[in-house]
Amino acid sequence: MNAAQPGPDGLIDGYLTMLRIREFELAAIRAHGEKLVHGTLHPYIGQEAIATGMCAHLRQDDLMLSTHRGHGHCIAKGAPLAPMMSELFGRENGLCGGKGGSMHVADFSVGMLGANGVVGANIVLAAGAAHEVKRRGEDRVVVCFFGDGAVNRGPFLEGLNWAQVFDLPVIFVCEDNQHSASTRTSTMTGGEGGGARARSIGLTTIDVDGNSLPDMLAAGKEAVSIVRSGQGPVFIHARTFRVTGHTATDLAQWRDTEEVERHAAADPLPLLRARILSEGHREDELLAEERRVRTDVQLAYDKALASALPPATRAFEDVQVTGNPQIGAF
Amino acid sequence: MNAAQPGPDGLIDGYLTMLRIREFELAAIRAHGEKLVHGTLHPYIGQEAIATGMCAHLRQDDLMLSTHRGHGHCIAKGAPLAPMMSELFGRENGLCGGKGGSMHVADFSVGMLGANGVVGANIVLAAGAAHEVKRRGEDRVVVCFFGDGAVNRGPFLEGLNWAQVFDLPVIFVCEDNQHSASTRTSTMTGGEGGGARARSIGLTTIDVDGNSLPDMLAAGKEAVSIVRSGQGPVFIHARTFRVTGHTATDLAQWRDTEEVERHAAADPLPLLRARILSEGHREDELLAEERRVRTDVQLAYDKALASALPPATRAFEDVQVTGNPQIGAF
Amino acid sequence: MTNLIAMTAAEASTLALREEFALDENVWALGEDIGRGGVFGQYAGLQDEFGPQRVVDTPISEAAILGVAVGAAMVGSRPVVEMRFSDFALCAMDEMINQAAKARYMFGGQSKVPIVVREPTGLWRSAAAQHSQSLEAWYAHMPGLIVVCPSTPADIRGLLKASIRADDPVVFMEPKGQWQRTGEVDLDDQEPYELGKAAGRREGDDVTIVSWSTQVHVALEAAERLAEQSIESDVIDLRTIFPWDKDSVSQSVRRTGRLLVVHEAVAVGGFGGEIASWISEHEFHHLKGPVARLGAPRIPVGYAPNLEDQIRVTAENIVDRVIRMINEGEEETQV
Amino acid sequence: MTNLIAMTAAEASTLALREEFALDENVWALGEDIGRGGVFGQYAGLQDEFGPQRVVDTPISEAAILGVAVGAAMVGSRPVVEMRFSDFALCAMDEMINQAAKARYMFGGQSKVPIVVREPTGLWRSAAAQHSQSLEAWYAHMPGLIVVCPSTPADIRGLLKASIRADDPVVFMEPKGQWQRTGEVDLDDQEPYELGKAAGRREGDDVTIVSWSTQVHVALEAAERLAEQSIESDVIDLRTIFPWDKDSVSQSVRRTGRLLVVHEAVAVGGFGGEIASWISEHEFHHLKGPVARLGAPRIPVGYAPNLEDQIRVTAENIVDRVIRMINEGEEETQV
Ligand SMILES: Cc1ncc(C[n+]2csc(CCOP(=O)(O)OP(=O)(O)O)c2C)c(N)n1
Ligand SMILES: Cc1ncc(C[n+]2csc(CCOP(=O)(O)OP(=O)(O)O)c2C)c(N)n1
Ligand SMILES: [Mg+2]
Ligand SMILES: [Mg+2]
Repeated sequence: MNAAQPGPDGLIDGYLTMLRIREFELAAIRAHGEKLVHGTLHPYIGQEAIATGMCAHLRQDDLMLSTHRGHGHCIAKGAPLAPMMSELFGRENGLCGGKGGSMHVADFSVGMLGANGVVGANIVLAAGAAHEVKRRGEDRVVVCFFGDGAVNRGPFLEGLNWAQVFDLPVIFVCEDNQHSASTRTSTMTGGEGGGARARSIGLTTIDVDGNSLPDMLAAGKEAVSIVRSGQGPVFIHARTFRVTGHTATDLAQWRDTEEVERHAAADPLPLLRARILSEGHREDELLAEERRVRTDVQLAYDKALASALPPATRAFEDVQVTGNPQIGAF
Repeated sequence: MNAAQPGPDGLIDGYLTMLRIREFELAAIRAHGEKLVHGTLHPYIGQEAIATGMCAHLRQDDLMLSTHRGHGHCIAKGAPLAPMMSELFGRENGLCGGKGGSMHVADFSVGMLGANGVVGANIVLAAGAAHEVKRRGEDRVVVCFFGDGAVNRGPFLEGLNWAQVFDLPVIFVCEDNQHSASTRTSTMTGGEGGGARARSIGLTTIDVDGNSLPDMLAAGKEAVSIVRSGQGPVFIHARTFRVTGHTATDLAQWRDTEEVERHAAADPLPLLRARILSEGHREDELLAEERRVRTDVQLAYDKALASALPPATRAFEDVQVTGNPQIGAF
Repeated sequence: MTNLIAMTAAEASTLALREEFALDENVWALGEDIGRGGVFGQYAGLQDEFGPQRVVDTPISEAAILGVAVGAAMVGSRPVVEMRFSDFALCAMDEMINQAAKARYMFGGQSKVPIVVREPTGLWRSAAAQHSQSLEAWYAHMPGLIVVCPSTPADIRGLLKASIRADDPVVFMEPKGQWQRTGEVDLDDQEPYELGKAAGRREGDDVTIVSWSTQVHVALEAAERLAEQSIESDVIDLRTIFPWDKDSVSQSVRRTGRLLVVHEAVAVGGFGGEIASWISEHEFHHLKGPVARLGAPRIPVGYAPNLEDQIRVTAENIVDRVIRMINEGEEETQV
Repeated sequence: MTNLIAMTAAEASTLALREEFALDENVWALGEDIGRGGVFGQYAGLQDEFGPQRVVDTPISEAAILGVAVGAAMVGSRPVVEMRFSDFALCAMDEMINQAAKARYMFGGQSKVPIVVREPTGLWRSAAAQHSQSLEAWYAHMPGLIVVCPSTPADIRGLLKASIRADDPVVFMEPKGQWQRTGEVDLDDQEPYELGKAAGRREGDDVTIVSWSTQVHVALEAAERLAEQSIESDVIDLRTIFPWDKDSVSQSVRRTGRLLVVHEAVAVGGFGGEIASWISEHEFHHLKGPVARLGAPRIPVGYAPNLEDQIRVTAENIVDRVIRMINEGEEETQV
């Protein structure tokens, strides 16, 4: 269990992981405004408890597949901040050498098998990773995060059915933030959503308040214990809210301010902080730890900024082994 | 209501439609053996009550989308036998001019919008047809047949969800013959199958014995009355059995003979015939009507056999309006 | 009479839709988030104007979005399908290829599928490998499909209108990097443009440069630079990839004797190969030297801006290639 | 030492799988109905021999079949994916293109996806429009993919083994019409064949005919007939479409001065265009006349046998085209 992976009951470790994610996202958004981060950025702000509570129970050799909104998953799984930030900056020492960026951030060394730019596509890949884990007779667990919008894509059905039929060690975590881009997901979803669908396919399903770290820790613990002991796939429906717009530049002004304010008030970070203090933790200690997190993130930012761009010739590497193009070949 | 579309309560009309389908299939299988029908042929034998009971309640301007196993649907919707048989023979006067064959048989003039060679693909097309019917404010109904194997394909989820979200006038009929090609479908399906999945998406669901014409007539009636009155989509789960192999040449010898025999004994045609006679219908009259059906099918066969192949130049027609290739152009 | 006004490609798109929506009740649009204008503003205001039955927001269900359009087209309407990024159309390939493209043929002409599948295409500010592809060559290879690759606001308007009125499935691929480029559009000319007709963007007798989509603008920049060296380029914007305007290209090549085909898509297996080999075969004796092609290397699109740049065919690349073509020809005659 | 025995393509397939399964536990196969041998018997007996964990029957879920293979490959195995008909791979195009082909690149080399996606391809006794397509050109255009189009039982065995051992995603397209064709296979030569190497099937100095898959056999038939007229053809079976063996083709063309590319796929936008334009560009001065291509017309495949025949490039078509190429050349030199 490394620093980024707090013990199952460690609210403070969890809080600090959540803060790390939050601060990372804020720094990334700032860098996006500064044109240091390119392309499209989907912040994880407000959903930090989900990745944190889930990943707290994972070993480093457990596997995870993520989405377009993947920074939080990546951090919670234990990826180091500086190479992550470098990746967002498109630098040579980024996790993917600058080839992937925000939407394809990955760190295979900690079992983070990639963010994915195609909604729902990671669900079938996760079933595949779990299929292989089981084929090998290993006790690793695979976790697959996706949004409430993904439950309307075909691979949702195909992947869940596959996991159930082959009785695979995979946890599907639907982060129901109630939105998909500029759409209220409920208006586009028949029936009661992901959980009901998962149940109809035969999966064990857990419904949880994704804004509560303690609840998420409990749900994650239950899911991992079911799955690691070979009792088949689990589906977690985690209710949350997308505090920001869809992307770093989206203001999502069409949303009801009352609703946004109500949910902002349910921001998991300050609530958890208050709870931790109310349980007797000393504020000065917490402040010191918070400072450390902020320093880590600032260091990651500074390091990324100071890092070199990849040499242009790198564009011609890692395409394929057989038939890789020569540098400069058209 | 034409000859092929018996009144909702007409068991005799229904029986004769079922017999028409059965005899057509037997003739087609024979012709396939004689190398008059080409490619792959998927017989509908044993499932005749489903198409018949469902289509009995349809108007000619109602619409239907079918599968690789589509002859029965086509006949029940009212397509004439001779042009159908000609299509299977690949003749000029076939329903599709010999271009489609068994897997693409269609008769748009009776609302039969095509068999489909891709499992599950017709589900999203049917949602589209229904979407347009509703957009126009018409009271037409769309029926979409598919097999139990199709419930594991992505378009099943996407099409059903679409129909539910947009509250469309479409009836999905899952013909659960327990097999998909050489696979027992239950071994590949998580949960309780199509019906449970449809319910989880919010659809009204009807479960019915697809081998019983009276039951299918009742289910079809209920579904059409719900859908035509604008109360949204309906899913019918019709239990049946695939008496033959997957194709005309597949012996499916891997199947348990006990099971095959048990289901052959549940063949809907002789059972229905016995019931009709037991209800007082005169056998000599029935025999006369049965002879007429057999004569019709034989006539269709003879006509197809006597028909010309399409001129080869037809291969270059109907590709597209803009950019259609010239005859002989490579 | 003309009434030219400058507008962006996105505005030209909404203009075309507004005009066609007003003319024909059977025209409607469907796609994710188009009610709030679409990713690039290409549907801005249309849902307010025509209502949610004409501008339909959808679930994230690409297979259904395309499949529903096919089914609806078979029942008589003319749906405009928004795929958001051409890359996501890969989630609906069965619907596009096995259903839309083949229905007319398989059913012996009983059916038609007049849909427009809009696929914003190509590079767009570090969008990386899954949001940057140019796959027009795939569709051009597929019987039943028309493929349109417009490069200017006026063409987006005129060709989108034509695509909506066409009785075939049309893949309409707007260059993602060009949505905010402005160009003049003639408000009074409401006629659709003819599909399959190229546009001459510049005249010259030394070399023919054939291109489409974003690369047309790069080719024109290169042509400017070449003109400074007294090399005059005939720049042809193909506009429609299938059917493509063989006559225009042939006529130009007969005059110039040299052809360079340039596109943003990967060169290997790109549609440039079709044009190059067709012209090589049919105009062989008019060619002063081999037909040349420029396109992307056969690599996925990288995220870091300088990696992404390796995909781009630049004006400099074009200038160099043309000069080499001309020099090679000269060497040849000198020998 | 050789130990040649005659076997069908289907038998060669099971032989290759059996050999690779025995060598490497990480090799396994998945697809619909393969436990009972697969549609063409190309998995016959393997589930009995290696068990249902190595030969995995699947739901009808093409997106999952391919996606699961990608995920499993990322975790270290080498899945052989059965798509049944190449047409159904269209139901898994996102998984193939956006996931399998790009993973290595997007993730900066952290990942590899060593899968073999088997796509039985081409015409097969009136299978009609949705079961007959030849889409190799699509994959050849796509960075990250290897594309193999074998024509004989020995190649199916040797190239399937190589594809399984390759560290890239391979699209392996067996010609559907050839499953029952027999050919000699050397049981003792268990080495995989090299990917990217063409095979010379016949030698000649008058014309180079490049082909692959089913059309190789047609080209050889044409070459026989041409030989009767003292025209000697150099027939090259490309075997791998990407990477394709430029050296072999170039060397042959330098000798013959004439190139005809023949494939079953639609000619417009087919991979023949790539070969033709590449050779036209790079061997221009060795060419006695324009490179010619033969392929299917741009029409869907019809059901009636005589309509289906319109897709086929026949030996007669090839003979005619070659004779025309040679006559045109002669006219030229005579003038
Ligand atoms: C197949 C596909 N369709 C559309 C998109 C564009 N898109 C990116 S994120 C997104 C919304 C996803 O919503 P949800 O799954 O709820 O995730 P969230 O953004 O809320 O985290 C959409 C439509 C995509 N990336 N992939
Ligand atoms: C997408 C797709 N995958 C595979 C096939 C091959 N195939 C044709 S029919 C069939 C079985 C279908 O089973 P089911 O849906 O139960 O219909 P049934 O044949 O029992 O009527 C399969 C796998 C196909 N046509 N399309
Ligand atoms: Mg969401
Ligand atoms: Mg079935």
